[in-house]
Amino acid sequence: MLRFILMRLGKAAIILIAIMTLNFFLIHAAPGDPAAVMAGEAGAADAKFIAQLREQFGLDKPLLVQLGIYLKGVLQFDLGFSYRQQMPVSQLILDRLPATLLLTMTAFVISLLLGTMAGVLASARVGKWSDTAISSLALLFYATPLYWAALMAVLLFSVYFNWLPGFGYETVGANYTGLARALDIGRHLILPATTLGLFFMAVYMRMTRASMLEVSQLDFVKTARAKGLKSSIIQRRHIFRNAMLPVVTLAGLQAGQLVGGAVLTETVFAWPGIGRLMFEALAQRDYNLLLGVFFVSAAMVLLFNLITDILYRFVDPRIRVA
Amino acid sequence: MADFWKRFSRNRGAVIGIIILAIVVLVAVLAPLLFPQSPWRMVQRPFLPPLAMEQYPLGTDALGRNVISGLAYGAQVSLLVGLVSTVAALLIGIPIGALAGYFGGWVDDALMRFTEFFQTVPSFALAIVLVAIFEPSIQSIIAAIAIVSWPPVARLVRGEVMSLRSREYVEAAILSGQTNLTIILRQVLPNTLSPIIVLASLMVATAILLESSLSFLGLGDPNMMSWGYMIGAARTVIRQAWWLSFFPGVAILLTVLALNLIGEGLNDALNPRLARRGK
Amino acid sequence: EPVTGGRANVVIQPEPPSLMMGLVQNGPTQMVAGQIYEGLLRYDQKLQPMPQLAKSWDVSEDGLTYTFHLHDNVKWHDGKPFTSADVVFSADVFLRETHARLRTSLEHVESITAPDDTTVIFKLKEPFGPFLGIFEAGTMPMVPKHIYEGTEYKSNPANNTPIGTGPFKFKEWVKGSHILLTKNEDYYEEGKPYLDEIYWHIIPDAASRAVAYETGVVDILPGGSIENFDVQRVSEMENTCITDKGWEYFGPLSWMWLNNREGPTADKRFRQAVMYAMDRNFARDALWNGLGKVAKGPVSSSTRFFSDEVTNYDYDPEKAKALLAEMGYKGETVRLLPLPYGETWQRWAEAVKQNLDEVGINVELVSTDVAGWNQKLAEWDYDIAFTYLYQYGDPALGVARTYLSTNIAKGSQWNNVEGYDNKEVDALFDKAAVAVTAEERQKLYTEVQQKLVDDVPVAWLLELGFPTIYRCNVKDLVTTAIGVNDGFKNAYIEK
Amino acid sequence: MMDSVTEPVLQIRDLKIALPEGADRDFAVDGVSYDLNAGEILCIVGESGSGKSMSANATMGLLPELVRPVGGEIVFEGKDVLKLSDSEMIDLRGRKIAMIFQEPMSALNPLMRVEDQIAEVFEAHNLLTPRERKRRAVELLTEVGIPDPSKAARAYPFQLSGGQRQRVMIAMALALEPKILIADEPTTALDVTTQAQILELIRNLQETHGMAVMFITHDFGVVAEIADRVAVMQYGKIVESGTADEVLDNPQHPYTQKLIAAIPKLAAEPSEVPADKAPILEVEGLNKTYVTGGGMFFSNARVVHAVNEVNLTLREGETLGIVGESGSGKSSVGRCLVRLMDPDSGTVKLAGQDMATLTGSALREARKSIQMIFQDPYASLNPRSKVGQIIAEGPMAHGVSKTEAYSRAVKLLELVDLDALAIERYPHEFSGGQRQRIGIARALALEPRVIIADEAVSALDVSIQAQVLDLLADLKERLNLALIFITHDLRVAAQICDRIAVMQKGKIVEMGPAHAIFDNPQNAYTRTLIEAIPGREKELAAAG
Ligand SMILES: Nc1ncnc2c1ncn2[C@@H]1O[C@H](COP(=O)(O)OP(=O)(O)OP(=O)(O)O)[C@@H](O)[C@H]1O
Ligand SMILES: Nc1ncnc2c1ncn2[C@@H]1O[C@H](COP(=O)(O)OP(=O)(O)OP(=O)(O)O)[C@@H](O)[C@H]1O
Ligand SMILES: [Mg+2]
Ligand SMILES: [Mg+2]
Repeated sequence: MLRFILMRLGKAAIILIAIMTLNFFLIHAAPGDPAAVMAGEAGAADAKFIAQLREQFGLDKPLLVQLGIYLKGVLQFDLGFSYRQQMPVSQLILDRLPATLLLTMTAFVISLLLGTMAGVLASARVGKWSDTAISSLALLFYATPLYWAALMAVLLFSVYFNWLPGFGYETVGANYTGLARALDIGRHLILPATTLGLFFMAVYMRMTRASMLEVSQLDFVKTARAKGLKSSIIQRRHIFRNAMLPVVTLAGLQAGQLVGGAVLTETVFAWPGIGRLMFEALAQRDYNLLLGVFFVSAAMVLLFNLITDILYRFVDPRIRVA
Repeated sequence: MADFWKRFSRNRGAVIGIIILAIVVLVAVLAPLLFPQSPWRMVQRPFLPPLAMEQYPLGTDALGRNVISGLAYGAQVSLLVGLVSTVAALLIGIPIGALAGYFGGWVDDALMRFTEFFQTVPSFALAIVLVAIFEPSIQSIIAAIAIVSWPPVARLVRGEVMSLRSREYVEAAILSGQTNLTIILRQVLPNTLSPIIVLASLMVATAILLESSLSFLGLGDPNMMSWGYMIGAARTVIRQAWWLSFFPGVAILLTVLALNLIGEGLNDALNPRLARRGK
Repeated sequence: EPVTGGRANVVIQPEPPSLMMGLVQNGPTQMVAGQIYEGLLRYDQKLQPMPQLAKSWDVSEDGLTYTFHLHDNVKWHDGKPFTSADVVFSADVFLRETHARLRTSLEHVESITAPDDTTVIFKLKEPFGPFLGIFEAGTMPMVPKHIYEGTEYKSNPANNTPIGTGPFKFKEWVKGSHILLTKNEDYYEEGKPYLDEIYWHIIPDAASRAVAYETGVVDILPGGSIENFDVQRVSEMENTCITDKGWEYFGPLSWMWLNNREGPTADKRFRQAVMYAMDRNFARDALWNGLGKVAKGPVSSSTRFFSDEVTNYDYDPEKAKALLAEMGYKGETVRLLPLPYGETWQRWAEAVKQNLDEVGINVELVSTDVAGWNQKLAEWDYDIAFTYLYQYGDPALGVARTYLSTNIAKGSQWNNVEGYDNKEVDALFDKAAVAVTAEERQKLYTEVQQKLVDDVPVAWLLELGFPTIYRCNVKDLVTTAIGVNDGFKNAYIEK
Repeated sequence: MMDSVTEPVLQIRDLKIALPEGADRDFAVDGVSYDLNAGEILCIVGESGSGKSMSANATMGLLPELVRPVGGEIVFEGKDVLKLSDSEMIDLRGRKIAMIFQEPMSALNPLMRVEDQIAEVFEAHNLLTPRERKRRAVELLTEVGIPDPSKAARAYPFQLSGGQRQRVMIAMALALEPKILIADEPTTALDVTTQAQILELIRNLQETHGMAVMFITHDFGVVAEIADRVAVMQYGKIVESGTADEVLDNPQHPYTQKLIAAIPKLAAEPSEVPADKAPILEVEGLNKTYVTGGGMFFSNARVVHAVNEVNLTLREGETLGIVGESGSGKSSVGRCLVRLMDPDSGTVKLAGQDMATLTGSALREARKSIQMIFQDPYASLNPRSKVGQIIAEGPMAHGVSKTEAYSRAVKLLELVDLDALAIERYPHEFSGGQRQRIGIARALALEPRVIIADEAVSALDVSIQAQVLDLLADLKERLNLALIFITHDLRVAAQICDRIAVMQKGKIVEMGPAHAIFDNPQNAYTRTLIEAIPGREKELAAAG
């Protein structure tokens, strides 16, 4: 097992370097550069000034040399410096990462739990009205544009009812500590996490339902029934566990995308996360920062691929030995 | 085929989906006849509420443009984006998946690593980057959506092809002297069609949502009236003019819903195991 | 009577990249860091200089020597004393390297010297009319010599904990969330500031910012923080005041670059047709909520030496069509670049496109993000492009740069981007900059305004109004020509 | 044991089971009545789809969705099972009536250990403590004769062979000593030797536990081997029933007669081996080894020597049978011969030309003369191609014009007794036997000289199987084909082959004329194989 993990990590490192190289060229293909953007913001700049900035940022070197410098840094666990924000990229990312992870993990867990639960419920009552209701609701969640739902949620719960804070990570300036702070953050989390979770909840629900129905047709379920097991036990022990295999795959895929997957939600809810950081970095052509975010995101994806595989081995004995 | 339609039409949801989609398509096609004036034209005072004037049943927007005309023309763009990007994604994903699945070995390995790359950057983020690089225009948006949505196609096709590859009829085709290309095209791919069709119907829906999300972030084609654009533009005035985001929102919702229902209907109709049940 | 104590909650948009005002001078940086850093002078809303770090100043008869007398009890936020050496370092060394706008103005300066700890002398090469106008915090912020001298300015870690002399000190910055400034207890002006702390809330979505004000999370919405469409609704709320003052120094003027080099826009008649085709009153009312003024010409009405004795371009599509017919415009497509700064600008471009369509001009909108927009302008790759620029109170500082033929150069979008080349105009601007008396300057600037308005090198749109919205119990917030940017020095909250 | 005076433990009266709309007929089971007596084995026989499983499933209350009993009753212990409440039914299952299924591969939950799956039976009926359950599980596994039962208990299903899995199923069914055991084709998926073992096991257990067994099968050999009484089903009805001897020896109903007549006779006719004919296929030193699992550096890979130094010669017009139990490497040899798979070493000479060295178009050309008929008539035809296209594709790939290829296809269809109109239809519109004919027509389309038939009739019902075998024999005669006939069914081999090669673990252990192999097997393995043929003893007894 350990050897398996080490092998996979080694492979992942190589893939990561390839990915970063591709990303590097991708990002540099975009028009404009950070020097022009920064000069622009100063409200005045001549060509000489901009050239001076470029030199400072190392943008005057040939692209391949820049790539070499960047990759060398990455190999030494240095993601470079953001000249625009005047901070090391790693620090900028680490500052934002917790907020994003909190948001996306919460949404992830909510959607996974509620989605599979609803899916199981619907599959147990397939054809009945509760199945129709759950399925329709899921379809609705799936089809509603995320940002629209987000705006509506803010209007409803934040402005009209004033129940929940509509934006931000915590009550700024309240200086809560300990439990009070956790509760405060929790309140801020509700709206964004729910809106973000809706879509995936729908996806998990549908997948679970379909998978449960599929598995329930398999022969071993008939065997279980022939043993005289109660249908609740059959559902849980036989159908559910087997039906979860594809869901685990999907969940692994989603978990990997958690880092950058919440641009819209973070924007609407003023959530100080990585998604927004990435969007801003892109707008300002903050190359190092953008690459850094991509790096972290790619690393997350690869990590979660690995975790999924390990999990799979855990769930499915067939893979464990093969 | 007739059998298929019979099965399909047994699914009430799918029929509703088809009807909704037909209406949307009709509106999109007939938009220039229904509303001869450009949807960008400022025709009345801004923020005219719905039903206030007969000619403008859904009101006007922040510049006094006719909302219902925008919806009709928006249907064109949204459907165009949805369909073309899906077709493009299929055109990329199917060959890659088919080659990887059919030949296996290092071909498979290389193609799958390549596919993985597109999945390491979150798809929405990648779409944003691509649109920013190529500058927002209908072509670049379609391209970006296609580029971020083909990997699942490739994976699906690969899986299907791998399982079909060892089917006896494929081996029979090999023995009968057909070339690999013929076998892939004639024996293998046609049999992966049903899961692809089902996936495609969902991808059209996702593409419409993706375009609208891009538009929302200001990365839409400024010369094209789309539903996403309408919602994005209405965001800032959501408080004084609810109808500006409501109607396009509902339009997106209905279309996506319709495509989903159709997809599910196809899924059921094409699934032999489910075919026998349900009336 | 001013009340001591309390906290201000303010919206800041977008999040500033940095608070080190000597290095970064974009809008949000100036607004937050304007409370931390100070210049030698401030300006009232008539653009008259007021003391700041300099308690008084003299100008020699010939207009070549400016002597500033500094307060003697000023301390940096880290406790080190502020002296004339800091002024010389800031102006002559630091900002000459980092401050793009100031370094152009400083080209008129022969030398900067400090005869003693509280005196600084600027010697000019030749008279420069607007010289007294370059000493506010955003234009010439004082930076601490003891921290920056001999270091790599851009990557100095101290940039993250800015040290200034201003009424507020930097306390914390949670990226993406908020910035906290606290009262400078050792401030050199007795009793000031009144507030204990300022929270700057970072909220990226405009609608959410309005919600933040409505739900009482923030009390102050500086100009431009919420979409114009929301201004009326929000300003009608209880206990809410609104002012469009505090932008006099900037005099933001919007216009469309018209590429004078090639295409239909190279023809003066086409450019005039564009002016007639646009319904600028509609744009102001529908898009800017009725705030701001339709621009007369290149000089904003709040800027010195403004003149309205120029040709009027009222909305007149017929005249536009006639001009187009006369020049023989055959419907070539022109590319229009909107300003990528939010919804209002996007809508405005759509409205203009529609206006132009109606007189028969074929317009294609070309969408870009900020970086692409910068690049396209710097490379002159456009036909028509929206922009707005500040005037800094004096045509020599903020107007001439756009029209001087000597300022035509690729690679920057802050010069003569349109490629307008008129030697007469050049000469008038040059003379006016070095003329000593105000009357003389007025005469020259009036003439140049008339010439420019006839030639339409760019299509002027509106003098923009960026209203500040705040709870009425916040007092004395906007008292100077730069408004909120240095407003918290005097502001207090009535209980 | 054959005293039929015992009380019936289960009485089925006028059972009627309705199928959902759109099924091939209205009633899966239509007015069926029979009794199951204590301590007897009742075999239900009949071809596929005749409703055998349905009546069994109804007894367990395990009918598929939408399939409903609409009439009659099933009386067990004085109560009508069809009217039991859900909880009564659950109580009945496993404890009073137990069931085992056909497919040992999929009938066990792949994610659960064997012992847990057995323990579940006790759990379902709230018996024993968890520890005792595990202990009983091991005891049961011992009883059904699994080697190393305590290890097998800890195993997951995929770690067991098919026969072992079926034993686990049986252990599970026996756990609570039920009164009735229903076995739905429990040996169909197993190879002969394993099948014989399982049948013996069931027989023994039935005797020791005194259960009544309802045994469903379509194989009359199995019936002969195990049955006390027999009921024959056709189209949802019982057409004949009686003791095993009555039905097998003296069938009354024409359908039964037809079925029994279709059973291939075990004795091989001594056929004249055409020794003078030239060899068309010569195989020498063929080897193939599979390595599965194991990445680059780690985990121990599974190595299977599937083909081990195989030598063969096939003459024109000759039929060579390859027999052997499952996994002995029969298919692997076949696939190496047509180069669907590359052998590791050895030569395959087709009419003197070495196939192994060919690639690309030369290989395609050479393959024209060696074609294959596949096992599964469902999987071997592309469901999306019309029959005409399926047959014409091959010639067209070799440059025959479309019209020519299609007219040839029509002729071939006639040759295999199908209507010319069939070219316009899709495979799913044909029955299994007809599809197998289409497969044969396809193989003939390229006018091959050698045909390899890999289990070409194994998936067919006996009656259809007989038709196809006849057809093959006829075609072989008419077209002077050489045939390699791969099968695990020795009866079939006996009927059609001139010579037979017996394979075990990748090696040919014995090869010779068919009658010689059957009458006088030299090799010990061959002997076990022949002894394992179900119904053999009875047949011998009848013959002798
Ligand atoms: N799940 C189902 N839904 C609807 N019809 C079914 C279902 N399963 C079987 N049938 C139909 O019921 C009839 C009897 O099927 P049954 O399974 O009892 O046949 P069988 O004799 O066991 O055949 P086999 O030997 O192939 O197992 C057939 O016509 C079949 O098509
Ligand atoms: N593709 C493969 N990869 C790995 N092992 C294989 C492969 N195909 C067959 N085997 C193994 O090789 C051995 C011989 O297989 P083969 O299919 O030739 O047997 P067979 O005699 O045809 O059996 P059956 O009667 O079940 O069809 C078996 O142990 C099998 O598990
Ligand atoms: Mg059956
Ligand atoms: Mg085989």
